Amino acid sequence: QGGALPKLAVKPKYRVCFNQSEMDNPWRLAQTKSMQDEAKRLGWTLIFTNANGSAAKQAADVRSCIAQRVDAIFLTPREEKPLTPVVLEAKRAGIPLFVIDRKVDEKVAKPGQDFVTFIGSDFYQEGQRAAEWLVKETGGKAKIIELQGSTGSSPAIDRQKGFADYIKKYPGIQIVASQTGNFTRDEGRKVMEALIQAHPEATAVYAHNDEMALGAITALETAGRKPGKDITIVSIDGQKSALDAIIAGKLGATVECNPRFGVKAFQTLKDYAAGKKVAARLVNEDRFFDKTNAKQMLASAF
Amino acid sequence: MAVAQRSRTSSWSAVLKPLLGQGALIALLLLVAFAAFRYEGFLSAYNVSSFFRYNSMFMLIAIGMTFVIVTGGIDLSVGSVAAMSSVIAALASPYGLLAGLLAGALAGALVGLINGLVITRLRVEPFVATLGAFLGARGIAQLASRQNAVSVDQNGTFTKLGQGDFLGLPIPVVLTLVMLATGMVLLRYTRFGRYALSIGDNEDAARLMGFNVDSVKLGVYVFSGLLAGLAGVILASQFGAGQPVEGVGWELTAIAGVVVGGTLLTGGRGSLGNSMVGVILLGLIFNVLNFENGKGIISIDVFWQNVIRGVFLLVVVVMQSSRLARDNH
Amino acid sequence: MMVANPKLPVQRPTVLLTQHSALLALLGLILFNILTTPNFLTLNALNINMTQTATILIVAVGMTYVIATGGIDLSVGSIMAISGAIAPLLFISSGLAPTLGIPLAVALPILAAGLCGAFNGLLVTRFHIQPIIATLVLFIAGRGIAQVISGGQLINFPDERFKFLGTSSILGVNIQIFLMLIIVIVAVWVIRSTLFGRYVVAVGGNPEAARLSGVPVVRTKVIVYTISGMLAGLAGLISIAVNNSSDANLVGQNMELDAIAAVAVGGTALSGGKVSLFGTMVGALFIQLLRYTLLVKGVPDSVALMIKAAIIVIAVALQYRRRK
Amino acid sequence: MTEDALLHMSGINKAFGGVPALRGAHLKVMRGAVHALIGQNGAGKSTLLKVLTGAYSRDSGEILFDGQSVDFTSPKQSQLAGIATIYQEVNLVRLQTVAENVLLGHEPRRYGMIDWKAMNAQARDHLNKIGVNIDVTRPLASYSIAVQQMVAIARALALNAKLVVMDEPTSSLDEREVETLFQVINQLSHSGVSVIFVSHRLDELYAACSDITVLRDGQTVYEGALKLTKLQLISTMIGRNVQEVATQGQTGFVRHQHEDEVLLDTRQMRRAPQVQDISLQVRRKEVVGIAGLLGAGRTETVRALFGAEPAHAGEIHFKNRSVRWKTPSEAIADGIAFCGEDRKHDGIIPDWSVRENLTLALLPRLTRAGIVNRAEQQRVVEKFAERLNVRCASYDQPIRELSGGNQQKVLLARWLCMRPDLLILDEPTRGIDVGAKAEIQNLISELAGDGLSVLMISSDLEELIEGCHRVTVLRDGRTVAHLSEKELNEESILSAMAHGSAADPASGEQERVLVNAGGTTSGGLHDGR
Ligand SMILES: Nc1ncnc2c1ncn2[C@@H]1O[C@H](COP(=O)(O)OP(=O)(O)OP(=O)(O)O)[C@@H](O)[C@H]1O
Ligand SMILES: Nc1ncnc2c1ncn2[C@@H]1O[C@H](COP(=O)(O)OP(=O)(O)OP(=O)(O)O)[C@@H](O)[C@H]1O
Ligand SMILES: O[C@@H]1[C@@H](O)[C@H](O)OC[C@H]1O
Ligand SMILES: [Mg+2]
Ligand SMILES: [Mg+2]
Repeated sequence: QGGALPKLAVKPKYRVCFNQSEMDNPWRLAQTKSMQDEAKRLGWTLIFTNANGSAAKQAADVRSCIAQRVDAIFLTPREEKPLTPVVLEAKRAGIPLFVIDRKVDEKVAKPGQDFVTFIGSDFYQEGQRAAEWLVKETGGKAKIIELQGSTGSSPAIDRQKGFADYIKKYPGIQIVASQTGNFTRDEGRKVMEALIQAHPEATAVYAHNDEMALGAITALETAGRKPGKDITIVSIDGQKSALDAIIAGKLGATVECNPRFGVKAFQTLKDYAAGKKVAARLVNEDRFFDKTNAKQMLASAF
Repeated sequence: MAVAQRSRTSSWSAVLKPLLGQGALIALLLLVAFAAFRYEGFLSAYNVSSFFRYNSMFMLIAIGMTFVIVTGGIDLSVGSVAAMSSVIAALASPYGLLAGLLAGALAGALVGLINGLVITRLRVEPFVATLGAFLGARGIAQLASRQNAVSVDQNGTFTKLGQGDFLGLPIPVVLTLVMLATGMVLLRYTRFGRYALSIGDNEDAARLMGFNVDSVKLGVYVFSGLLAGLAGVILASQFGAGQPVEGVGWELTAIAGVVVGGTLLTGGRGSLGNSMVGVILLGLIFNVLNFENGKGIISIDVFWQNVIRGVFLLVVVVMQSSRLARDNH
Repeated sequence: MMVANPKLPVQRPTVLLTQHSALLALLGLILFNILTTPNFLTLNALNINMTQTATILIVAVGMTYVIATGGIDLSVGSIMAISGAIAPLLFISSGLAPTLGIPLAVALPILAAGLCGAFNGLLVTRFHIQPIIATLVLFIAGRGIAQVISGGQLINFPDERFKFLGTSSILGVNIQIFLMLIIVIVAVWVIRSTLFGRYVVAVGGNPEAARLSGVPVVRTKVIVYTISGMLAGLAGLISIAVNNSSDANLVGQNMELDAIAAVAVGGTALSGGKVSLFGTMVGALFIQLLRYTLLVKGVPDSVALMIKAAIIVIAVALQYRRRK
Repeated sequence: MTEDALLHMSGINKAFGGVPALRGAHLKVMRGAVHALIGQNGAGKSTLLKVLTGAYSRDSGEILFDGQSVDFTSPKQSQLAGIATIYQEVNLVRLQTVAENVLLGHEPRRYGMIDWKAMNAQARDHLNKIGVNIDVTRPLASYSIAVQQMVAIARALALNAKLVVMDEPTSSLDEREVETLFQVINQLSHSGVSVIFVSHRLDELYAACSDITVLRDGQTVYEGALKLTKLQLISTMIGRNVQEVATQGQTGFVRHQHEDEVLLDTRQMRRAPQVQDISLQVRRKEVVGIAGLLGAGRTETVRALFGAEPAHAGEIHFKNRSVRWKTPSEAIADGIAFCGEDRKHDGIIPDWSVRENLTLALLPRLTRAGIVNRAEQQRVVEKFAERLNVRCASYDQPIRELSGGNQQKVLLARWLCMRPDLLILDEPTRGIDVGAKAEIQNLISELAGDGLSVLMISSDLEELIEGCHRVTVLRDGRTVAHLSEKELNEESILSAMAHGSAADPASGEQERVLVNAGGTTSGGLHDGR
């Protein structure tokens, strides 16, 4: 699509949209809170919409923001492809748009060209970092149960792929079972209860997020296993309760996926309005938590 | 239908009858008037057309759902079917607009056919039969898409279906209007429609009157599946992707829309026009909430939004039901 | 005149067989697992399957009552979330002594859940709103209410005292299983032997006939929805106790579908007037074991959905065959 | 003669779950004949007819129709072959308009679309032919059972069938409608159409039918020309000798002396629009009848009394107390029982057993501390089911499997076992065979002797005249006459029903009773306003 990015005037206060995809896990709650807190601090008007897990609804929400002629839109897309058309629509309507956390289809809508920038983590890399730690921790020998995120969501897809690609080189590492736990603690627990029953030989767990890992810990303990001792667990997100579990010696490690976008996102908007050069991709520098640093980092985790 | 038997309409209520049972319409008009007055840009061409572009999917589904409900049945599978059809349409989209359209719609109709067969041949209650399809179609959607959204052909004509205009109207809206008109004619002027109503009213009687009850039911579920399939086609085309995980809860939206419009779930009665009013009303509350947030005055707390939606539904159905009750006494 | 001879034992194969078809399916699934699933015949496997059934079954018992009156309750999941959101307020943030806080944290949420159910019942009876829509109101708003109560935050329980509802055991039997069995037994007895139970079924069988025969239709329905609410409330407490955390956004999600499926597979007609609580129990166990089986067999989600669909439909279809 | 037979059913067997309902039954109907089919409740009449129309499949036997061996597997097929059927329970679609009910399945169409105008016109025509003049664009549910029955008849006639099957078409009709119907049947028969006619009102048969088939216990026990006397018919039907039957008399009523104490007293009771101004009294041990034309508001009156649709105004005194029951349970608690006219809709709980249906209203009294006493329940059931000769395979049988008449007996038993002070009956003996009818009437008399008061709506004038101490006549929702025992005869009731002066003449303006005799002889009775 042709044309330059829409301009944004310098103003003391802006009216901006934040189009959230769903509000059903701690990660999303933290993300929303961070956006709201920053808007409040700056005194801007933040129009918050919640798509309740529907990409189509989220697109409709973006459109209702366009209809209100807001100054800018922050979109944290539920899915890549379905949200791409409205990104282009915002551009046509002359409203600068920022994509955060998950991506849109960058073959169709290009950052720095069709929307201002992408700010977020690299899910594929998260999967790789988890794998890297697990390989090291287990000395290259592990039978893994994988708890996947919500079927079809991009973090689930990328985290699975990143992990799988990394362990290919290690024949001693194999995944014995892989099922979805829908990113939730309850399902993570239930699925683990069943899987550990059928696969008592498992020596490690890879969970696509902390919530499922925490559920798995409960399940393993009920089954008489000792998480952290006879079974190694790694996950992603880096939330406080996960760090607590690391400190308690139950969780091995977690890759940070920081949901606190507020400061960074709003600063980027100001930079953009001021005419500063904004990179097309702003990849978060995420930390890595294990027993060596969990205690120190606890306060700063979300 | 305890009330129906004893209902005897006096001349007084005969005059008021056209107004009764229109709680939803009244609520809709009030809401639109309120929003138009309060929010800038609410009645802008952009907002109106994008509202209908999106809600046309629910309107399509509600047309089919009305038919199903009129027979005393229910179709829980529509959301999954729309997702499944969006994937199939996306997969077929490289072969052109028509291919995508037909593939999606027919896939939906096929699930409808299976629903109908399970209900009429195996005598499984509609609730359970379509609950099966609700799970099964989701499985097919995930299988066909390999659990990931499927891009539609970006260069072809398929995206026009969801994103283009025809005679100044969004194409999804045109399609919806065509299906609505078809549905209205079917319901009022064809045997199929009249039989559908009769079956919902008294299935035994319909059988004894010599109708082929099973084929009418079959037709109704095929129609519902077809429309859900069409909604899936619009979904794929409008958002550029087949979406295996979309459509969650759409069945409840459609059912609620139909009921808010004043149709009884016990069957035998139903109005497509009212169902459209119901669906639009339920969709509008989201739009209005978004605009209200934009006022920045009482920025509605995230979680209160669900409460407000529920209360809104409550108010509308109470309005509607007290009118219906009055109508029946 | 050929008058009935009530002493003659008459074949009434209907009741037994409808229950048998679900039971046969369950037994078949158990056999399949015994033959093919390693470690299936362990106490642990039994424990897992029973505890995972507990919340579904407890909710499904209430659902069976509601369905018996010709209604349906979509709000159970949200009510679970509400009760799950209230409990931690009482034993964590209220500052009450645990001896008081914990019992209150059990009693008050269930009471609140009962109120939610009564509200449903009121909509259905006084406002003549069709059950599916009446309960859709709380299905939507209820989760919002739970979120408002908890501020939407996932609440982790610092102490483990509330865990007793999830993991403690009485005479070696997990408390969930214990509760579940007691509830089923009481529910069966109530339906079979009490006036209220008979009224529940009469209301579903022919509401107008029941009303004209002096059955307090309104009261019966309100009580039934209240019971369904309270049982959902209890299930909500169990659910948060097991996870040692409460997440208003997720507790009880999709519970209505599981519960309704259990009722339907168990042979209770969704049109009301016929009940089989034993069937509901079999149905709930069957659905749980099916899920377990598909999980441990590593069946991918997509295929698992299709298998589940087929099996539920077939199980219900078989009942019809046998009924004919 | 066989070549003249339009229908020949032979050796028909049909069992329900192992219990035989038909055992080698046969039925032969000549062309142009009006053929009576009779038998006690549960003899198998409806089953035989449903086997014929394909609503039920038969276990064995042969059916020849119009010279061909047929095997209809659905009502649709028999309809296409030229058999039009009015089933015992009015089987129409209540929410659709009257016009649709008449013509569904053969609607007039233009360009493939239903032509509503033509449909309404045609339906009006068909109804006019049987003397019914009502608004055909209104939903069927807004009319009483009787009107609905007329609509069902119009529907059957509209089908232009070779054979019209009528399973108790007259059970809800009053005499004038019956008369009109007979005229229509006559015309049909003249034009070569055959009619099968089921009725428990034996007198009717003589007026309408030429041939007769008698069923007993699923077997054909008599067939031939209708030359038997009524007594002979009854004895064939119930399988006892004529003397035995003769001693039973016509109706089973015995009039006991009533007391003077007024039990129920209503003054100017009103519930618009059907109940305008009702004042009536019932004394202890008295049997009071309510008469009125179709739509006079009899049903609405008793329902208002009972609290089913409570009265809006007026006074009701019961046992010298002023009462206003707002729900049936309040009325029941005070000692009232009410057995309604629409058994399917507000009587039976279809899936429940005979036992449970019978004791439904009594349940609270069978309950101690919330728990139902089953032994006591069983005793009550045995006593009353035997008393009323309920015919069923067992008391655990679902009531929907019973014949219509037996269902009615169970419902009566439901109320009789309550031992109420006042029993309200709306068409209590509708669809009940002569033998059972006498038994029921007997029972009513006996209970009245024991102290029960009865308020009884009946379209059967004979029943009113023989059974009641007094008859209150309603018209347009008002009480227009109270006829004492001495004044009770057919003429006085009929004339009060039709001409009785309503207190407020303005009420005549209301478009109410729209059923008229459509130019037939008795039309005068209907334009009393
Ligand atoms: N669907 C059914 N299931 C089981 N038994 C049935 C069913 N229908 C009828 N029967 C039994 O068959 C017998 C004949 O019933 P049917 O209805 O034919 O009697 P009928 O002669 O029409 O009586 P009525 O005069 O009371 O209408 C009865 O004993 C009845 O209980
Ligand atoms: N406007 C009207 N036009 C035609 N019929 C009417 C009208 N209003 C009432 N009716 C008829 O009059 C009847 C009055 O009620 P009700 O049933 O109490 O009469 P009823 O005397 O008990 O007659 P039935 O013998 O049908 O029981 C209604 O059933 C209805 O069919
Ligand atoms: O783990 C997170 C997941 O819970 C959320 O839904 O999406 C972003 C992820 O990083
Ligand atoms: Mg019969
Ligand atoms: Mg009447």
